[in-house]
Amino acid sequence: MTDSKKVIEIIKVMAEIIHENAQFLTDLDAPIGDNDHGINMDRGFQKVLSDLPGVEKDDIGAILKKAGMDLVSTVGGSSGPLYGTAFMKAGAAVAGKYEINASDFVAIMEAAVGGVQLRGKAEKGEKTMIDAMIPALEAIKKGVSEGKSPAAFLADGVAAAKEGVEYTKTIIATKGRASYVGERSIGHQDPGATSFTLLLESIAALY
Amino acid sequence: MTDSKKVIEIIKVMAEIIHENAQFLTDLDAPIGDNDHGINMDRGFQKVLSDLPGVEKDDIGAILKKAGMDLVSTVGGSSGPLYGTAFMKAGAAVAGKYEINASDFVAIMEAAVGGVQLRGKAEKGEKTMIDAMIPALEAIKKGVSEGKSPAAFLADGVAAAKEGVEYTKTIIATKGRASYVGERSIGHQDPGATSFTLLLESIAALY
Amino acid sequence: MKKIINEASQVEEQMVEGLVKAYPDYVKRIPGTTVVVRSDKKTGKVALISGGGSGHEPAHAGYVGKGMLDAAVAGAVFTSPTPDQVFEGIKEIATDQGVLMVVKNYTGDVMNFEMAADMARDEGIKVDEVVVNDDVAVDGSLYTVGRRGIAGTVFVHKIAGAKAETGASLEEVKAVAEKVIANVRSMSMAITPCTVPAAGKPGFEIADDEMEIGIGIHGEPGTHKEKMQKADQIVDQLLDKILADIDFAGSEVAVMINGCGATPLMELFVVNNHVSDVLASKNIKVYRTFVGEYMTSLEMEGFSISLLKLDDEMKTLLDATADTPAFKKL
Amino acid sequence: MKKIINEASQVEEQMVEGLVKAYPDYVKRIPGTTVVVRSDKKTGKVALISGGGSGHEPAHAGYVGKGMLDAAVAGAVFTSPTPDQVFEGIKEIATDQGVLMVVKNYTGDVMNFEMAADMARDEGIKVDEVVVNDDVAVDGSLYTVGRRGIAGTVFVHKIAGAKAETGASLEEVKAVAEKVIANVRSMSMAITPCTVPAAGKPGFEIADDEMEIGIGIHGEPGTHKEKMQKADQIVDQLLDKILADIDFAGSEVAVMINGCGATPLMELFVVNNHVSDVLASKNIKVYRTFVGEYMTSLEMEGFSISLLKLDDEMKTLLDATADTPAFKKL
Ligand SMILES: Nc1ncnc2c1ncn2[C@@H]1O[C@H](COP(=O)(O)OP(=O)(O)O)[C@@H](O)[C@H]1O
Ligand SMILES: Nc1ncnc2c1ncn2[C@@H]1O[C@H](COP(=O)(O)OP(=O)(O)O)[C@@H](O)[C@H]1O
Ligand SMILES: [Mg+2]
Ligand SMILES: [Mg+2]
Ligand SMILES: [Mg+2]
Ligand SMILES: [Mg+2]
Repeated sequence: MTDSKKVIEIIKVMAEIIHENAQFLTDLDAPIGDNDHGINMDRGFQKVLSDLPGVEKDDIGAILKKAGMDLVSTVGGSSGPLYGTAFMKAGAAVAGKYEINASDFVAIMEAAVGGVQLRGKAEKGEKTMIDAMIPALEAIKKGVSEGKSPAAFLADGVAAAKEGVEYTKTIIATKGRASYVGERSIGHQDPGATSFTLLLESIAALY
Repeated sequence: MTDSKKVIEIIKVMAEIIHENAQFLTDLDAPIGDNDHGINMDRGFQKVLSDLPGVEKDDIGAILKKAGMDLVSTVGGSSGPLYGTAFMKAGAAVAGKYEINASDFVAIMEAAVGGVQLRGKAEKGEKTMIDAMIPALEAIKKGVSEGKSPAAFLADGVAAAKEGVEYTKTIIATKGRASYVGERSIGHQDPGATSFTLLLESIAALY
Repeated sequence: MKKIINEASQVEEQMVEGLVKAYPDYVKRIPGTTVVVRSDKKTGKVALISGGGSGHEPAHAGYVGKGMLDAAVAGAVFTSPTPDQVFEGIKEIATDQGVLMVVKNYTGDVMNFEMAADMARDEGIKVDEVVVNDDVAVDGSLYTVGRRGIAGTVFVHKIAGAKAETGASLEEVKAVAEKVIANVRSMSMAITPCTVPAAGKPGFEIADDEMEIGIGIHGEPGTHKEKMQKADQIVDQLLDKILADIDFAGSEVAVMINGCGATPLMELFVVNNHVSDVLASKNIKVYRTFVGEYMTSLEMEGFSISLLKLDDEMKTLLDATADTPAFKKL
Repeated sequence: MKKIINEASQVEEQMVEGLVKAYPDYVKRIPGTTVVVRSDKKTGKVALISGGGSGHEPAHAGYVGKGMLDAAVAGAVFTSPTPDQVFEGIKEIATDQGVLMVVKNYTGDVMNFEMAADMARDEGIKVDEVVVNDDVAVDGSLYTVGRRGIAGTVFVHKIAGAKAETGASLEEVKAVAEKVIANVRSMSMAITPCTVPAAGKPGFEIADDEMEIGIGIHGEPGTHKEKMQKADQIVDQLLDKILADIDFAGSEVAVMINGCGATPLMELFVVNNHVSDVLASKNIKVYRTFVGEYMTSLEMEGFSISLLKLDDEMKTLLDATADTPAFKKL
């Protein structure tokens, strides 16, 4: 499905899409958070981008791990440790591999979601990125098990993530900063769920 | 021309007119001063007003002196010592008198202007209350020397004071707070010259 | 956005530089980091580290010095610092007695500091932490993330810092820090929002006759909006919530009236006037009062009230000598 | 006008009350006045009194205490106090060594303080005065009222206060105060106006892309408006004026970066970062730096830079112990 080179390409697209949406993500964070999610993510992915030349020859596991470490050390806030851990765990899941297939991709996604839950202890329904990640993971798993093409199962994943984002509008946050505004969080979509969806779209864009 | 009772009445009118014009005087002080002249004057004349019952039986000199002391102890800023001294010196000029005539009134005005100049060291043309006071004093003196009625020479005084106020619009301040804004003071009338004119109008209103 | 800055992207860097250049006798920067440490490392005591996003000045770097913190780590504006930065700070200040991290209870802060602690433990450094959660605006029982840490954190710095200075063990310093945390409660309000430089627009909008009650310290909206009220009524509302959370009656307290950044000191004193009267009327004795800017949110206009219920140990430690750029006690 | 106050007419009263209730161990109020004095009268030394309008908090009451002022007199907001109030203060603190008045150079302040001095002299009290005029925005030669007194006044309080504490004579304390005045220069700018509570509207209007240069401390407009610039350029402009007024090259200076009331401390540090660099480049050695709110104008957003050229005596006195609510030196 994917080699190291393509992973590098995907990460470039991620950085680009996050950069383009930085203001949008920050604006989403204003009413229910602290007005910085896009700024944080953009800072992180710019660092990841600038470090790509150094890992171009590495295996996919190493590339993802480096991205995770960069995110941990530049994003800060909640999303830094969460996305950072997600990428690092994803890297560990495919350590040493220069080429991955669909079931490796499922392993990556499972490791990423597991990493976020390990750090953040959020379940579905708490209005976090988890509400986009878990549905996306399930849709991708289903698609892969049905033998769908990467383009098809990634599209399923994106659709599920987007539904997850919509769902976050309907619920009260009980994790993260949005929990502080209580009922006022209803009607607003979660910035982290949104950024996750953008990242997944970045992958899908290359299939 | 005037007995103690009438002086009391005049001071009441002064307090009323200053109160009505407090916002106006403060607004005049904003562009070239510190946005407080009306507040200061109003605070002072309200105190003078509240102390009038205690001096009703006194001579005119004592009434004016008490007003001056009240102004000194409540107005603050520049106008407090200036108007306070003006009233105190005016009181000294007619000490012991229960009834004053036109030439006493001239003495009162001369003492008041002298008091302001003693304290503030301003000459004509420095954009202060002096620019209304000196023309008014001269007009009143002239009127009295021509044997005009109080109503007539007071009207002359008011007209001259108003011209003085107009004149302050055309000059750069070299005394008081307005001097700090330099050229920017041009086009604005002096708050203190304006309040003096209102006080003189308060006297004229009762003749 | 009108701010006295250069590029928005340089603001954290230039702030840290401006601070260490102002107070070289107190603090220095670990080169290549946003970590500020005491200019003379103090050994033979537990070392204290705290931090958080920038934009809360003088917190936290202003509290580095004798009797308070050994290091402060600054993240981007309102964004918790990253683990590697915290780790650099821990390494620099670590003593044989160990390191105590004073963390404010935010998901991001807790995760980043704990990751740093893991890194330090891997290198054999003894690290422990306390998590400050003094803000009664957000109820700990309803929302699983619990109460936030706000201005009351400064009392933890002061008292735990004084305890560490006595040469107490990590366990003892941690215990007194936790005692402060258990006994301090705060609540905030604001009448204007603030603007993260890199975001370029305010965190919330608010009408000319409205205020936000229960705000945090990151420019985020509060628990609810209300019609603007007089200072005394606002104080009553905040104090009601604080006093409902712990029973302060009959005890001695330290009071902090903290300005959020743009509040005139005059208004903070007007606030303290009523706070003082209300406490007296409820038989709560004020032992010490602190009025000023201790934990700000950029140019937000508003204030928080913190009450710390004191015992003899905390009184002694609160009164102990402290000499830092932003908090001094003779 | 959105302010955290009760009635606008009560704001000065409640501010003074809130302050003395916050710091009873430092200060008390002379009943029936707006005069704040040291809670324990210090005899055997020259007594220092200062004051001015309210709205400059922590000036001046925040500087009453050991090593600085013995009394501070607060007028209405931005309005010089009246002679009777100043007189009450003088009477209360007067010692055999005499009283020094530290007056800022405004027509109103000078007249009111001098009237008070006359009243005190009539009662046989030895009183002298110094008039602070550090503001280079307004040129002393062009306008006969001379330069204004602004944040540099705090250096006069500190250094003359320390001198008085040594038991020096009135002549000696006055001499060192005048030395400070001769060697201190300041300049301010603002990006927002402020609103006198009783006036209800701001002292000037300013566009979103403009700043006022050369403002005073009473919310009055400055010498001119300009397009908003970056912090470093603003610093260059203010420093140019200050450095043109006295030759500081080769000397040691104390620096004060003073916030006008609503300026985030973060921005003041960004300012200090460049001030520090410029001074270094001009061979001016920074001996001490003070960054914070020392002489404010309600909720105005802006800052002033003050430079004081030091000699050995001033250095020693600047570093002497001070213990007041708003200025402490260990
Ligand atoms: N415990 C958690 N588990 C999973 N995701 C979380 C958790 N807490 C916060 N998040 C995510 O982090 C996002 C906010 O990220 P960001 O704004 O960068 O951090 P901060 O809240 O520290 O400012 C939220 O929108 C949410 O999706
Ligand atoms: N030296 C002076 N001589 C005469 N009048 C003066 C002098 N200085 C100021 N004034 C008057 O005082 C007025 C300002 O009064 P006010 O606003 O109450 O005091 P302040 O300037 O202290 O705020 C000015 O408009 C001017 O007329
Ligand atoms: Mg955020
Ligand atoms: Mg005025
Ligand atoms: Mg954040
Ligand atoms: Mg005034």
